[in-house]
Amino acid sequence: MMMNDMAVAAQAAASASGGRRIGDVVLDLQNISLRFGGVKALTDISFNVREHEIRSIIGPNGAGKSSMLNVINGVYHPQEGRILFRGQERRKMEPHMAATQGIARTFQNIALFKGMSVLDNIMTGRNLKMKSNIFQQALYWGAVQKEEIAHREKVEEIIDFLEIQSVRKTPVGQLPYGLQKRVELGRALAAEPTMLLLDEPMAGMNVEEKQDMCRFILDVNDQFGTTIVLIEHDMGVVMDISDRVVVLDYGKKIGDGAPDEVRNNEDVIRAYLGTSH
Amino acid sequence: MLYRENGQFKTSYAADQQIFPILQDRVAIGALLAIAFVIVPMFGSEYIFRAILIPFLILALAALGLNILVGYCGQISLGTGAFMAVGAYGAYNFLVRIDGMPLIAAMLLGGLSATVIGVLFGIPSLRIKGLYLAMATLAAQFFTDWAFLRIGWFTNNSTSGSVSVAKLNVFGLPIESPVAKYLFCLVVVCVFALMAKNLTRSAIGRQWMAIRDMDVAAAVIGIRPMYAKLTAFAVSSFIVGVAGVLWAFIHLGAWEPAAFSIDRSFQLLFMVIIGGLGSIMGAFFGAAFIIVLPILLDQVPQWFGIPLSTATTSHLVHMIFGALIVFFLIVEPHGLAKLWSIGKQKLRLWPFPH
Amino acid sequence: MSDIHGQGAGRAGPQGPLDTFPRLLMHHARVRPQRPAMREKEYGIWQTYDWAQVAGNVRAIACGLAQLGFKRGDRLAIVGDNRPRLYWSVAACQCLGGIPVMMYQDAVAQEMVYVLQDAEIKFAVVEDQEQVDKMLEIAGEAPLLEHVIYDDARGMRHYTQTLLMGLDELQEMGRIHDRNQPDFVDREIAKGASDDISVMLYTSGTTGKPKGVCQTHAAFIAAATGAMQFDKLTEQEDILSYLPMAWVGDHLFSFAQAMVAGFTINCPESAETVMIDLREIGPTYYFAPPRVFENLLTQVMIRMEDASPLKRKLFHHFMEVARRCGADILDGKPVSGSDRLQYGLGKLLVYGPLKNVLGMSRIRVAYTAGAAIGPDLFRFYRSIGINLKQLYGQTETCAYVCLQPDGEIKLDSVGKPAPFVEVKLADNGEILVKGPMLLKAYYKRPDATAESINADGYFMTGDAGFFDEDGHLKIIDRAKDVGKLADGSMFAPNYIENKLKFFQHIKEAVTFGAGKDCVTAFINIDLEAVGNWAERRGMPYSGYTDLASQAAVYELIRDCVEKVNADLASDPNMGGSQIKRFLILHKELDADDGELTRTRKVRRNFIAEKYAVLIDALFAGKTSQYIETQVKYEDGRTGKVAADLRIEEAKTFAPQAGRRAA
Amino acid sequence: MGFFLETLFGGLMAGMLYSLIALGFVLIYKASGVFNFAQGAMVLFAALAMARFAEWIPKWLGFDNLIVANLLAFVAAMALMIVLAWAIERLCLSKLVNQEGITLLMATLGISYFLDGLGQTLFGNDIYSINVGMPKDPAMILENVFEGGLLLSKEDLIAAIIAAALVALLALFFQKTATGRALRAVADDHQAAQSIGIPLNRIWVIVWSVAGFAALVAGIIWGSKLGVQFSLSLVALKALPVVILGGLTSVPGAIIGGLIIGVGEKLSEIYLGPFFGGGIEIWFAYVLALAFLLLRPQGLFGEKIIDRV
Repeated sequence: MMMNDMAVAAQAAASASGGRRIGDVVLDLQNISLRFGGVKALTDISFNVREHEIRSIIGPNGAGKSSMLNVINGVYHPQEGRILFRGQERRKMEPHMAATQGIARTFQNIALFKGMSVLDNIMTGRNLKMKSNIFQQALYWGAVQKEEIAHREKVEEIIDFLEIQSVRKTPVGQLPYGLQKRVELGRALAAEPTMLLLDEPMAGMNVEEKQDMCRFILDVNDQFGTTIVLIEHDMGVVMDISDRVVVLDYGKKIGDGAPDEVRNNEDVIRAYLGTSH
Repeated sequence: MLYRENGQFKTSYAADQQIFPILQDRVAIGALLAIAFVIVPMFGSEYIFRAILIPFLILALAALGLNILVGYCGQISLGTGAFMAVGAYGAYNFLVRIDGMPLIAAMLLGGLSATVIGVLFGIPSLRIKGLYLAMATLAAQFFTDWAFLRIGWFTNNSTSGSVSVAKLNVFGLPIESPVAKYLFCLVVVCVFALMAKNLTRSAIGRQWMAIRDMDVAAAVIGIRPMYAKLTAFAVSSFIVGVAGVLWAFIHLGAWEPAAFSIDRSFQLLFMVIIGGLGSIMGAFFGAAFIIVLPILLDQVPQWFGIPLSTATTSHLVHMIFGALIVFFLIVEPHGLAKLWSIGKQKLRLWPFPH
Repeated sequence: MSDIHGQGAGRAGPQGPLDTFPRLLMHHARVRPQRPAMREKEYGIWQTYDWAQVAGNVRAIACGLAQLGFKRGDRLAIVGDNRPRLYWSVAACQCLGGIPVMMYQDAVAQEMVYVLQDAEIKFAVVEDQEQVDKMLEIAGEAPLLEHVIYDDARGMRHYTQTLLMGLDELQEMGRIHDRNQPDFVDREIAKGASDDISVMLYTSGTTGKPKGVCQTHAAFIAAATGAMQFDKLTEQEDILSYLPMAWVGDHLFSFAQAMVAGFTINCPESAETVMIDLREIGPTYYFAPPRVFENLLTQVMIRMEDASPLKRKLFHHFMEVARRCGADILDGKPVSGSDRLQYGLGKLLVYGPLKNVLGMSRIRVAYTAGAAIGPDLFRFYRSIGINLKQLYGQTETCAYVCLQPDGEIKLDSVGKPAPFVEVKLADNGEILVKGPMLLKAYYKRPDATAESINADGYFMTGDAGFFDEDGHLKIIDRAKDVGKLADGSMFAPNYIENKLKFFQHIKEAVTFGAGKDCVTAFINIDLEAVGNWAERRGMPYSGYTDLASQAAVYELIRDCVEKVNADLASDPNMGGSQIKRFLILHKELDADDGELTRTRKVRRNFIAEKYAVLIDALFAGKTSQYIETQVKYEDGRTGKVAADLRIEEAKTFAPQAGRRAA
Repeated sequence: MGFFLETLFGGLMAGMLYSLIALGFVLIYKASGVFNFAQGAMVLFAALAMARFAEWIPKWLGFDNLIVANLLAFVAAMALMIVLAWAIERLCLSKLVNQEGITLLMATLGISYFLDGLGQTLFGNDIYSINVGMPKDPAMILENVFEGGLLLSKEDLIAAIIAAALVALLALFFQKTATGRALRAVADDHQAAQSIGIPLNRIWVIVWSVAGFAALVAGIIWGSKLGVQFSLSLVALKALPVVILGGLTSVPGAIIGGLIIGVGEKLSEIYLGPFFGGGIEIWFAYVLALAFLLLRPQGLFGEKIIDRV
């Protein structure tokens, strides 16, 4: 019976992985520096991410948070520093390679495919798992249709998980902002990532939408054991749900640790008081 | 208004994902095909076939191919005429150089030749975007214009690149009469339209659209831009190439490179814009519009007793096309197809406005 | 009763008489195993379960329950939205000879305590985390509760309470058990008897605590069989189940009738998608309280307001045509050729598409009940060709007393006594009914049972009414509510309130006057309809309280009140009870504040007590009155609403003297 | 050697004209992000207007003086180009603000078609001549350096000089005047420019007018040389590779690119053409630009494009 596949799978995953049990370092960033022409976006930043944890990156606007995510998933290439993912040092990195390694992400300014429906957007997230070739697809026979249906089933589970059933066939452009953010999370989840990078998933949301999004993030982390790297402005949310927090300011790391440590770090307090944030 | 959708619920994904999920649409498309395959051949006049239906079908096919590149994958091309020419001359060479080459095989090989050239000129799209890419495709246009005019080998050393084919047949059936030509084109167009639709609703179609809508996000979820773009170029130029074969072999019979000039490229681009970017249906709308408008402009003033010279008509056509392009880009970038789907949505919701 | 029993549920299968629901279920699984029994919109498509699958699942759940220690006669609480697995649980419980107790899923935890205690519930099957939380919250107050089984495991990972179990797990357990003892369920089913209690439904009760109405298999099967014969229902029907499972109407239509006739139940995806799902399924058989029909019509009218002038004109023109001849055409009465032609055109241009958008294209029979339906509203649906009919019944009578026969539709009657049912009127006008569908008893309330069934075996409905010349029953009001004004003229508050509520701008009304010298009324405006009306006039307002206090709104409502007065004046029985003064309440009456029942009936006495100061002011002839009221918000917080309410007079008319009704 | 230099000079002169047209592209692209495919149609339109006004104005006003006629025709044609610029801004561009580059490109294709049709409807579709008194006879120079000297067309020489002057003028306009600075500000950041009070719409009208002016001059030069006819609008297609080569946003790039293309085209035709069967002029520029594009996508002098995510 399919209606509880996801839940059953989740239970299985939980008993295997131990759910929220935080594991070893999976991503290790060492002395990362990134420049655009003469502008220094990141300077000598090191931190790591452990398996299954929720790791937040905070900092004032322009601190280099988004650049950090872009470095992690290969959109930007830092001029200096080493990145180790699951113990392997990365050399040449393209964004789609990050995806094949199980890293998915959402964007600060929603980057959905505007011309497609919610369903198709999330289906696109599964493209790496689709194996049929272009000739089979042109005929749309047998195997291709079966494949489409198999992936549709997975996507429907995500739609159910994110409670967006009523809009599944709506073009994403017509959705309100909060729902678009959810769809984007859905697209990232469709890839069944082991690490999820979320760039301000709650920006511009009202309290209720934020609560929903928090619940989804925690559920993802909890049920699928997904490691989450999160950028978020809402300090309440960050302190509530993060295991560890790293603080950036002007492209430099000024704090790193558990939420309570960071909250009491003087540099951090200064950075936050010093800006109009 | 005509829709009765109650009870048309889907109990399987296969039913939900079919091309026309609504019964009334299936009936309509069935009726349309019946008319096209049965009624029209019974009653159409030679003029209708030669001047309207055959060019309409072939240009619709070319526009379909172009739409895959421009409308679905978001890569511009100003060299569609070149890819048609490659198809046409490619097929011609296969036909005259290999004895007993069947027409359909020649046609597909022509399409493949266009694919090769299309991918070649599509390679720059990996590094360059938009305007710059338009340049690359223009280069293809000018290069092939020149090559077929000047390189004798392509045209079997005929003067001024003019060549001709005759006595075409498919499986022993002669493709000589207008009706036969029409039916042949119709079958080819239907098959390609179906395959194009299948591609656009499968994984590859979603990859194209993802690249079109937001290429960085597409890459981040694991879509290889190179694969997506080059397949779009390949599929697009294959279809365009086949259309070129039809245009040359079936419609013209004898042709020279000028039949595939830059004007043809622009004309096809206009069809796609007016018909609707990113829509299979749009290609047909666009082609119909561009075929029918000049004929109307030619005929209608005569009915009212206003004589217009051929030149004036052609200038008017230019102006109207130009104005319409701008109009559609401003008001409805998804063209006639979008207007059609809005109309359909209205019918489904009738009598409510929304 | 036995002869009726013979008629009603006399069908027999090869395995014996089909006189209990489990036997019916197994019968369908044998004779039509491949027919769809249930569909549920889930994961984007209509997941379909045929009768064989349903029977298999029911067996599994039954076995699982039995393994947990569920015994014959135990009560099983069912809490949740209309989900297939909850219906299966009902059937599974019946297989074991248990009694499913249907509970309203939108009740707050504290309201559930009473039912859990009253019915001494040990087992509960609930829909999801939300309901589990409620159960856990009150588990201390209901110490008998041993097992809470949840359908949807979403969010349940970290619940470690020992009384919790997933329905999946239960079913899995049951399946193994069923495999090991394949005749266990059949033996249990064979033990069942038709006069066993098949279900307990709680009456919301306008006064006092809710009572558990115990209905037998025979009662519901008789009601369902009668209705099936009456409307010629077949296994081909589709019905959309979206009304609360705890409501007798849903139990009759979605459970009992489907079990008897073998048709298909369709469960919507979620509360937000009901309209979409309705459109997709296009039920052939449909049941809804008047409120639903009313909301639909309001939406139709509001959406049409935005249409282009041409479309609007077309719409109104053809609606006029429909009003003129639509109902007659539906009833098969003679209609002039030109009207017929116009109606045909209208069907193509307006009615057909409209029904399509509403999801009503395929409806063969639709019923409404539970409250009086406005004549305009009723006529609207019939005139566009929807065979909407009224029925009359109570929880105690399986919602089955009177039905309107096809072709004999009257706007203000509830039809003729249904098959197997006997109806008579007491001297005071109270409606008394007898038949196989009567309740067996109120649970643990012999006093109440004795009070409601008289010595001759008639159930006293508590409603007052009369038969018209064609033998159709007309309902006036609750018998106990029918009172007299000081001058002795008859005062039927519900009757007047219903007339008021038929206006789209009025959502609720409460009238007072028993023993007084005139009639007065509280009005609740309909925020959506009046809000829309105000927006079209460019009147700004900040919310319900503000809108309700505006002079223009008072004018609007006064107009409605005066129309009702004119209507009353023309009725010889009611002419004396016209409304003299009224006010518009500063807040909406709300079930959360105890002012309405969960089925949204007015709790007259509670309101009279709570707003005594307003009533005094109305009868004292004051022009305004200050009031402060506590309200409960959706999130459970409380707050205060205060306002200085205006009291206005309405014009009354001279009552028509003359003919008295029979 | 003499032949080589002749070819070289011929190429440089043609290149100067390419530069002129390319400058029109660059101006508009810098200020509004529009890749103006209609530049060629504008050249045709302006040349048609010039040719026919020079013919009509003496008739309307009843005089017969070539210089006055040309002067008046020039003024009238320029006025028409300004009206055109205004109409394009008002009816088309202002409604496509913030659209993607491709959309704008396709819009200018539409404009181009429209102008082709309009120009020929208004002014006729025959071949017309523009006679601004350019000397038609060739000139021999450097006779004492080479044997046989260099044979140059005076017309080309004058045209090149005019074009060079104009290019210099426009470059100055861009670098030194207030309007020019405003233009550059707009080019850098539309919103920022608007927020400091630069009226975007007016800037665009000015830019399109200036581009119209460049088109008019190019039209006159080309028209007097080859006659005014439809093929004139294709000349602009030749200028496209120039812009790509030089970089879309660079004025010096347009100038140098024009010269490179002009020279490359002529030299390749002479020295490479025979190997390919001749006529390679029409695609050589494109292939050159394309090859260049792959190596340096932003062009010779263009700014590097960074995709911000």
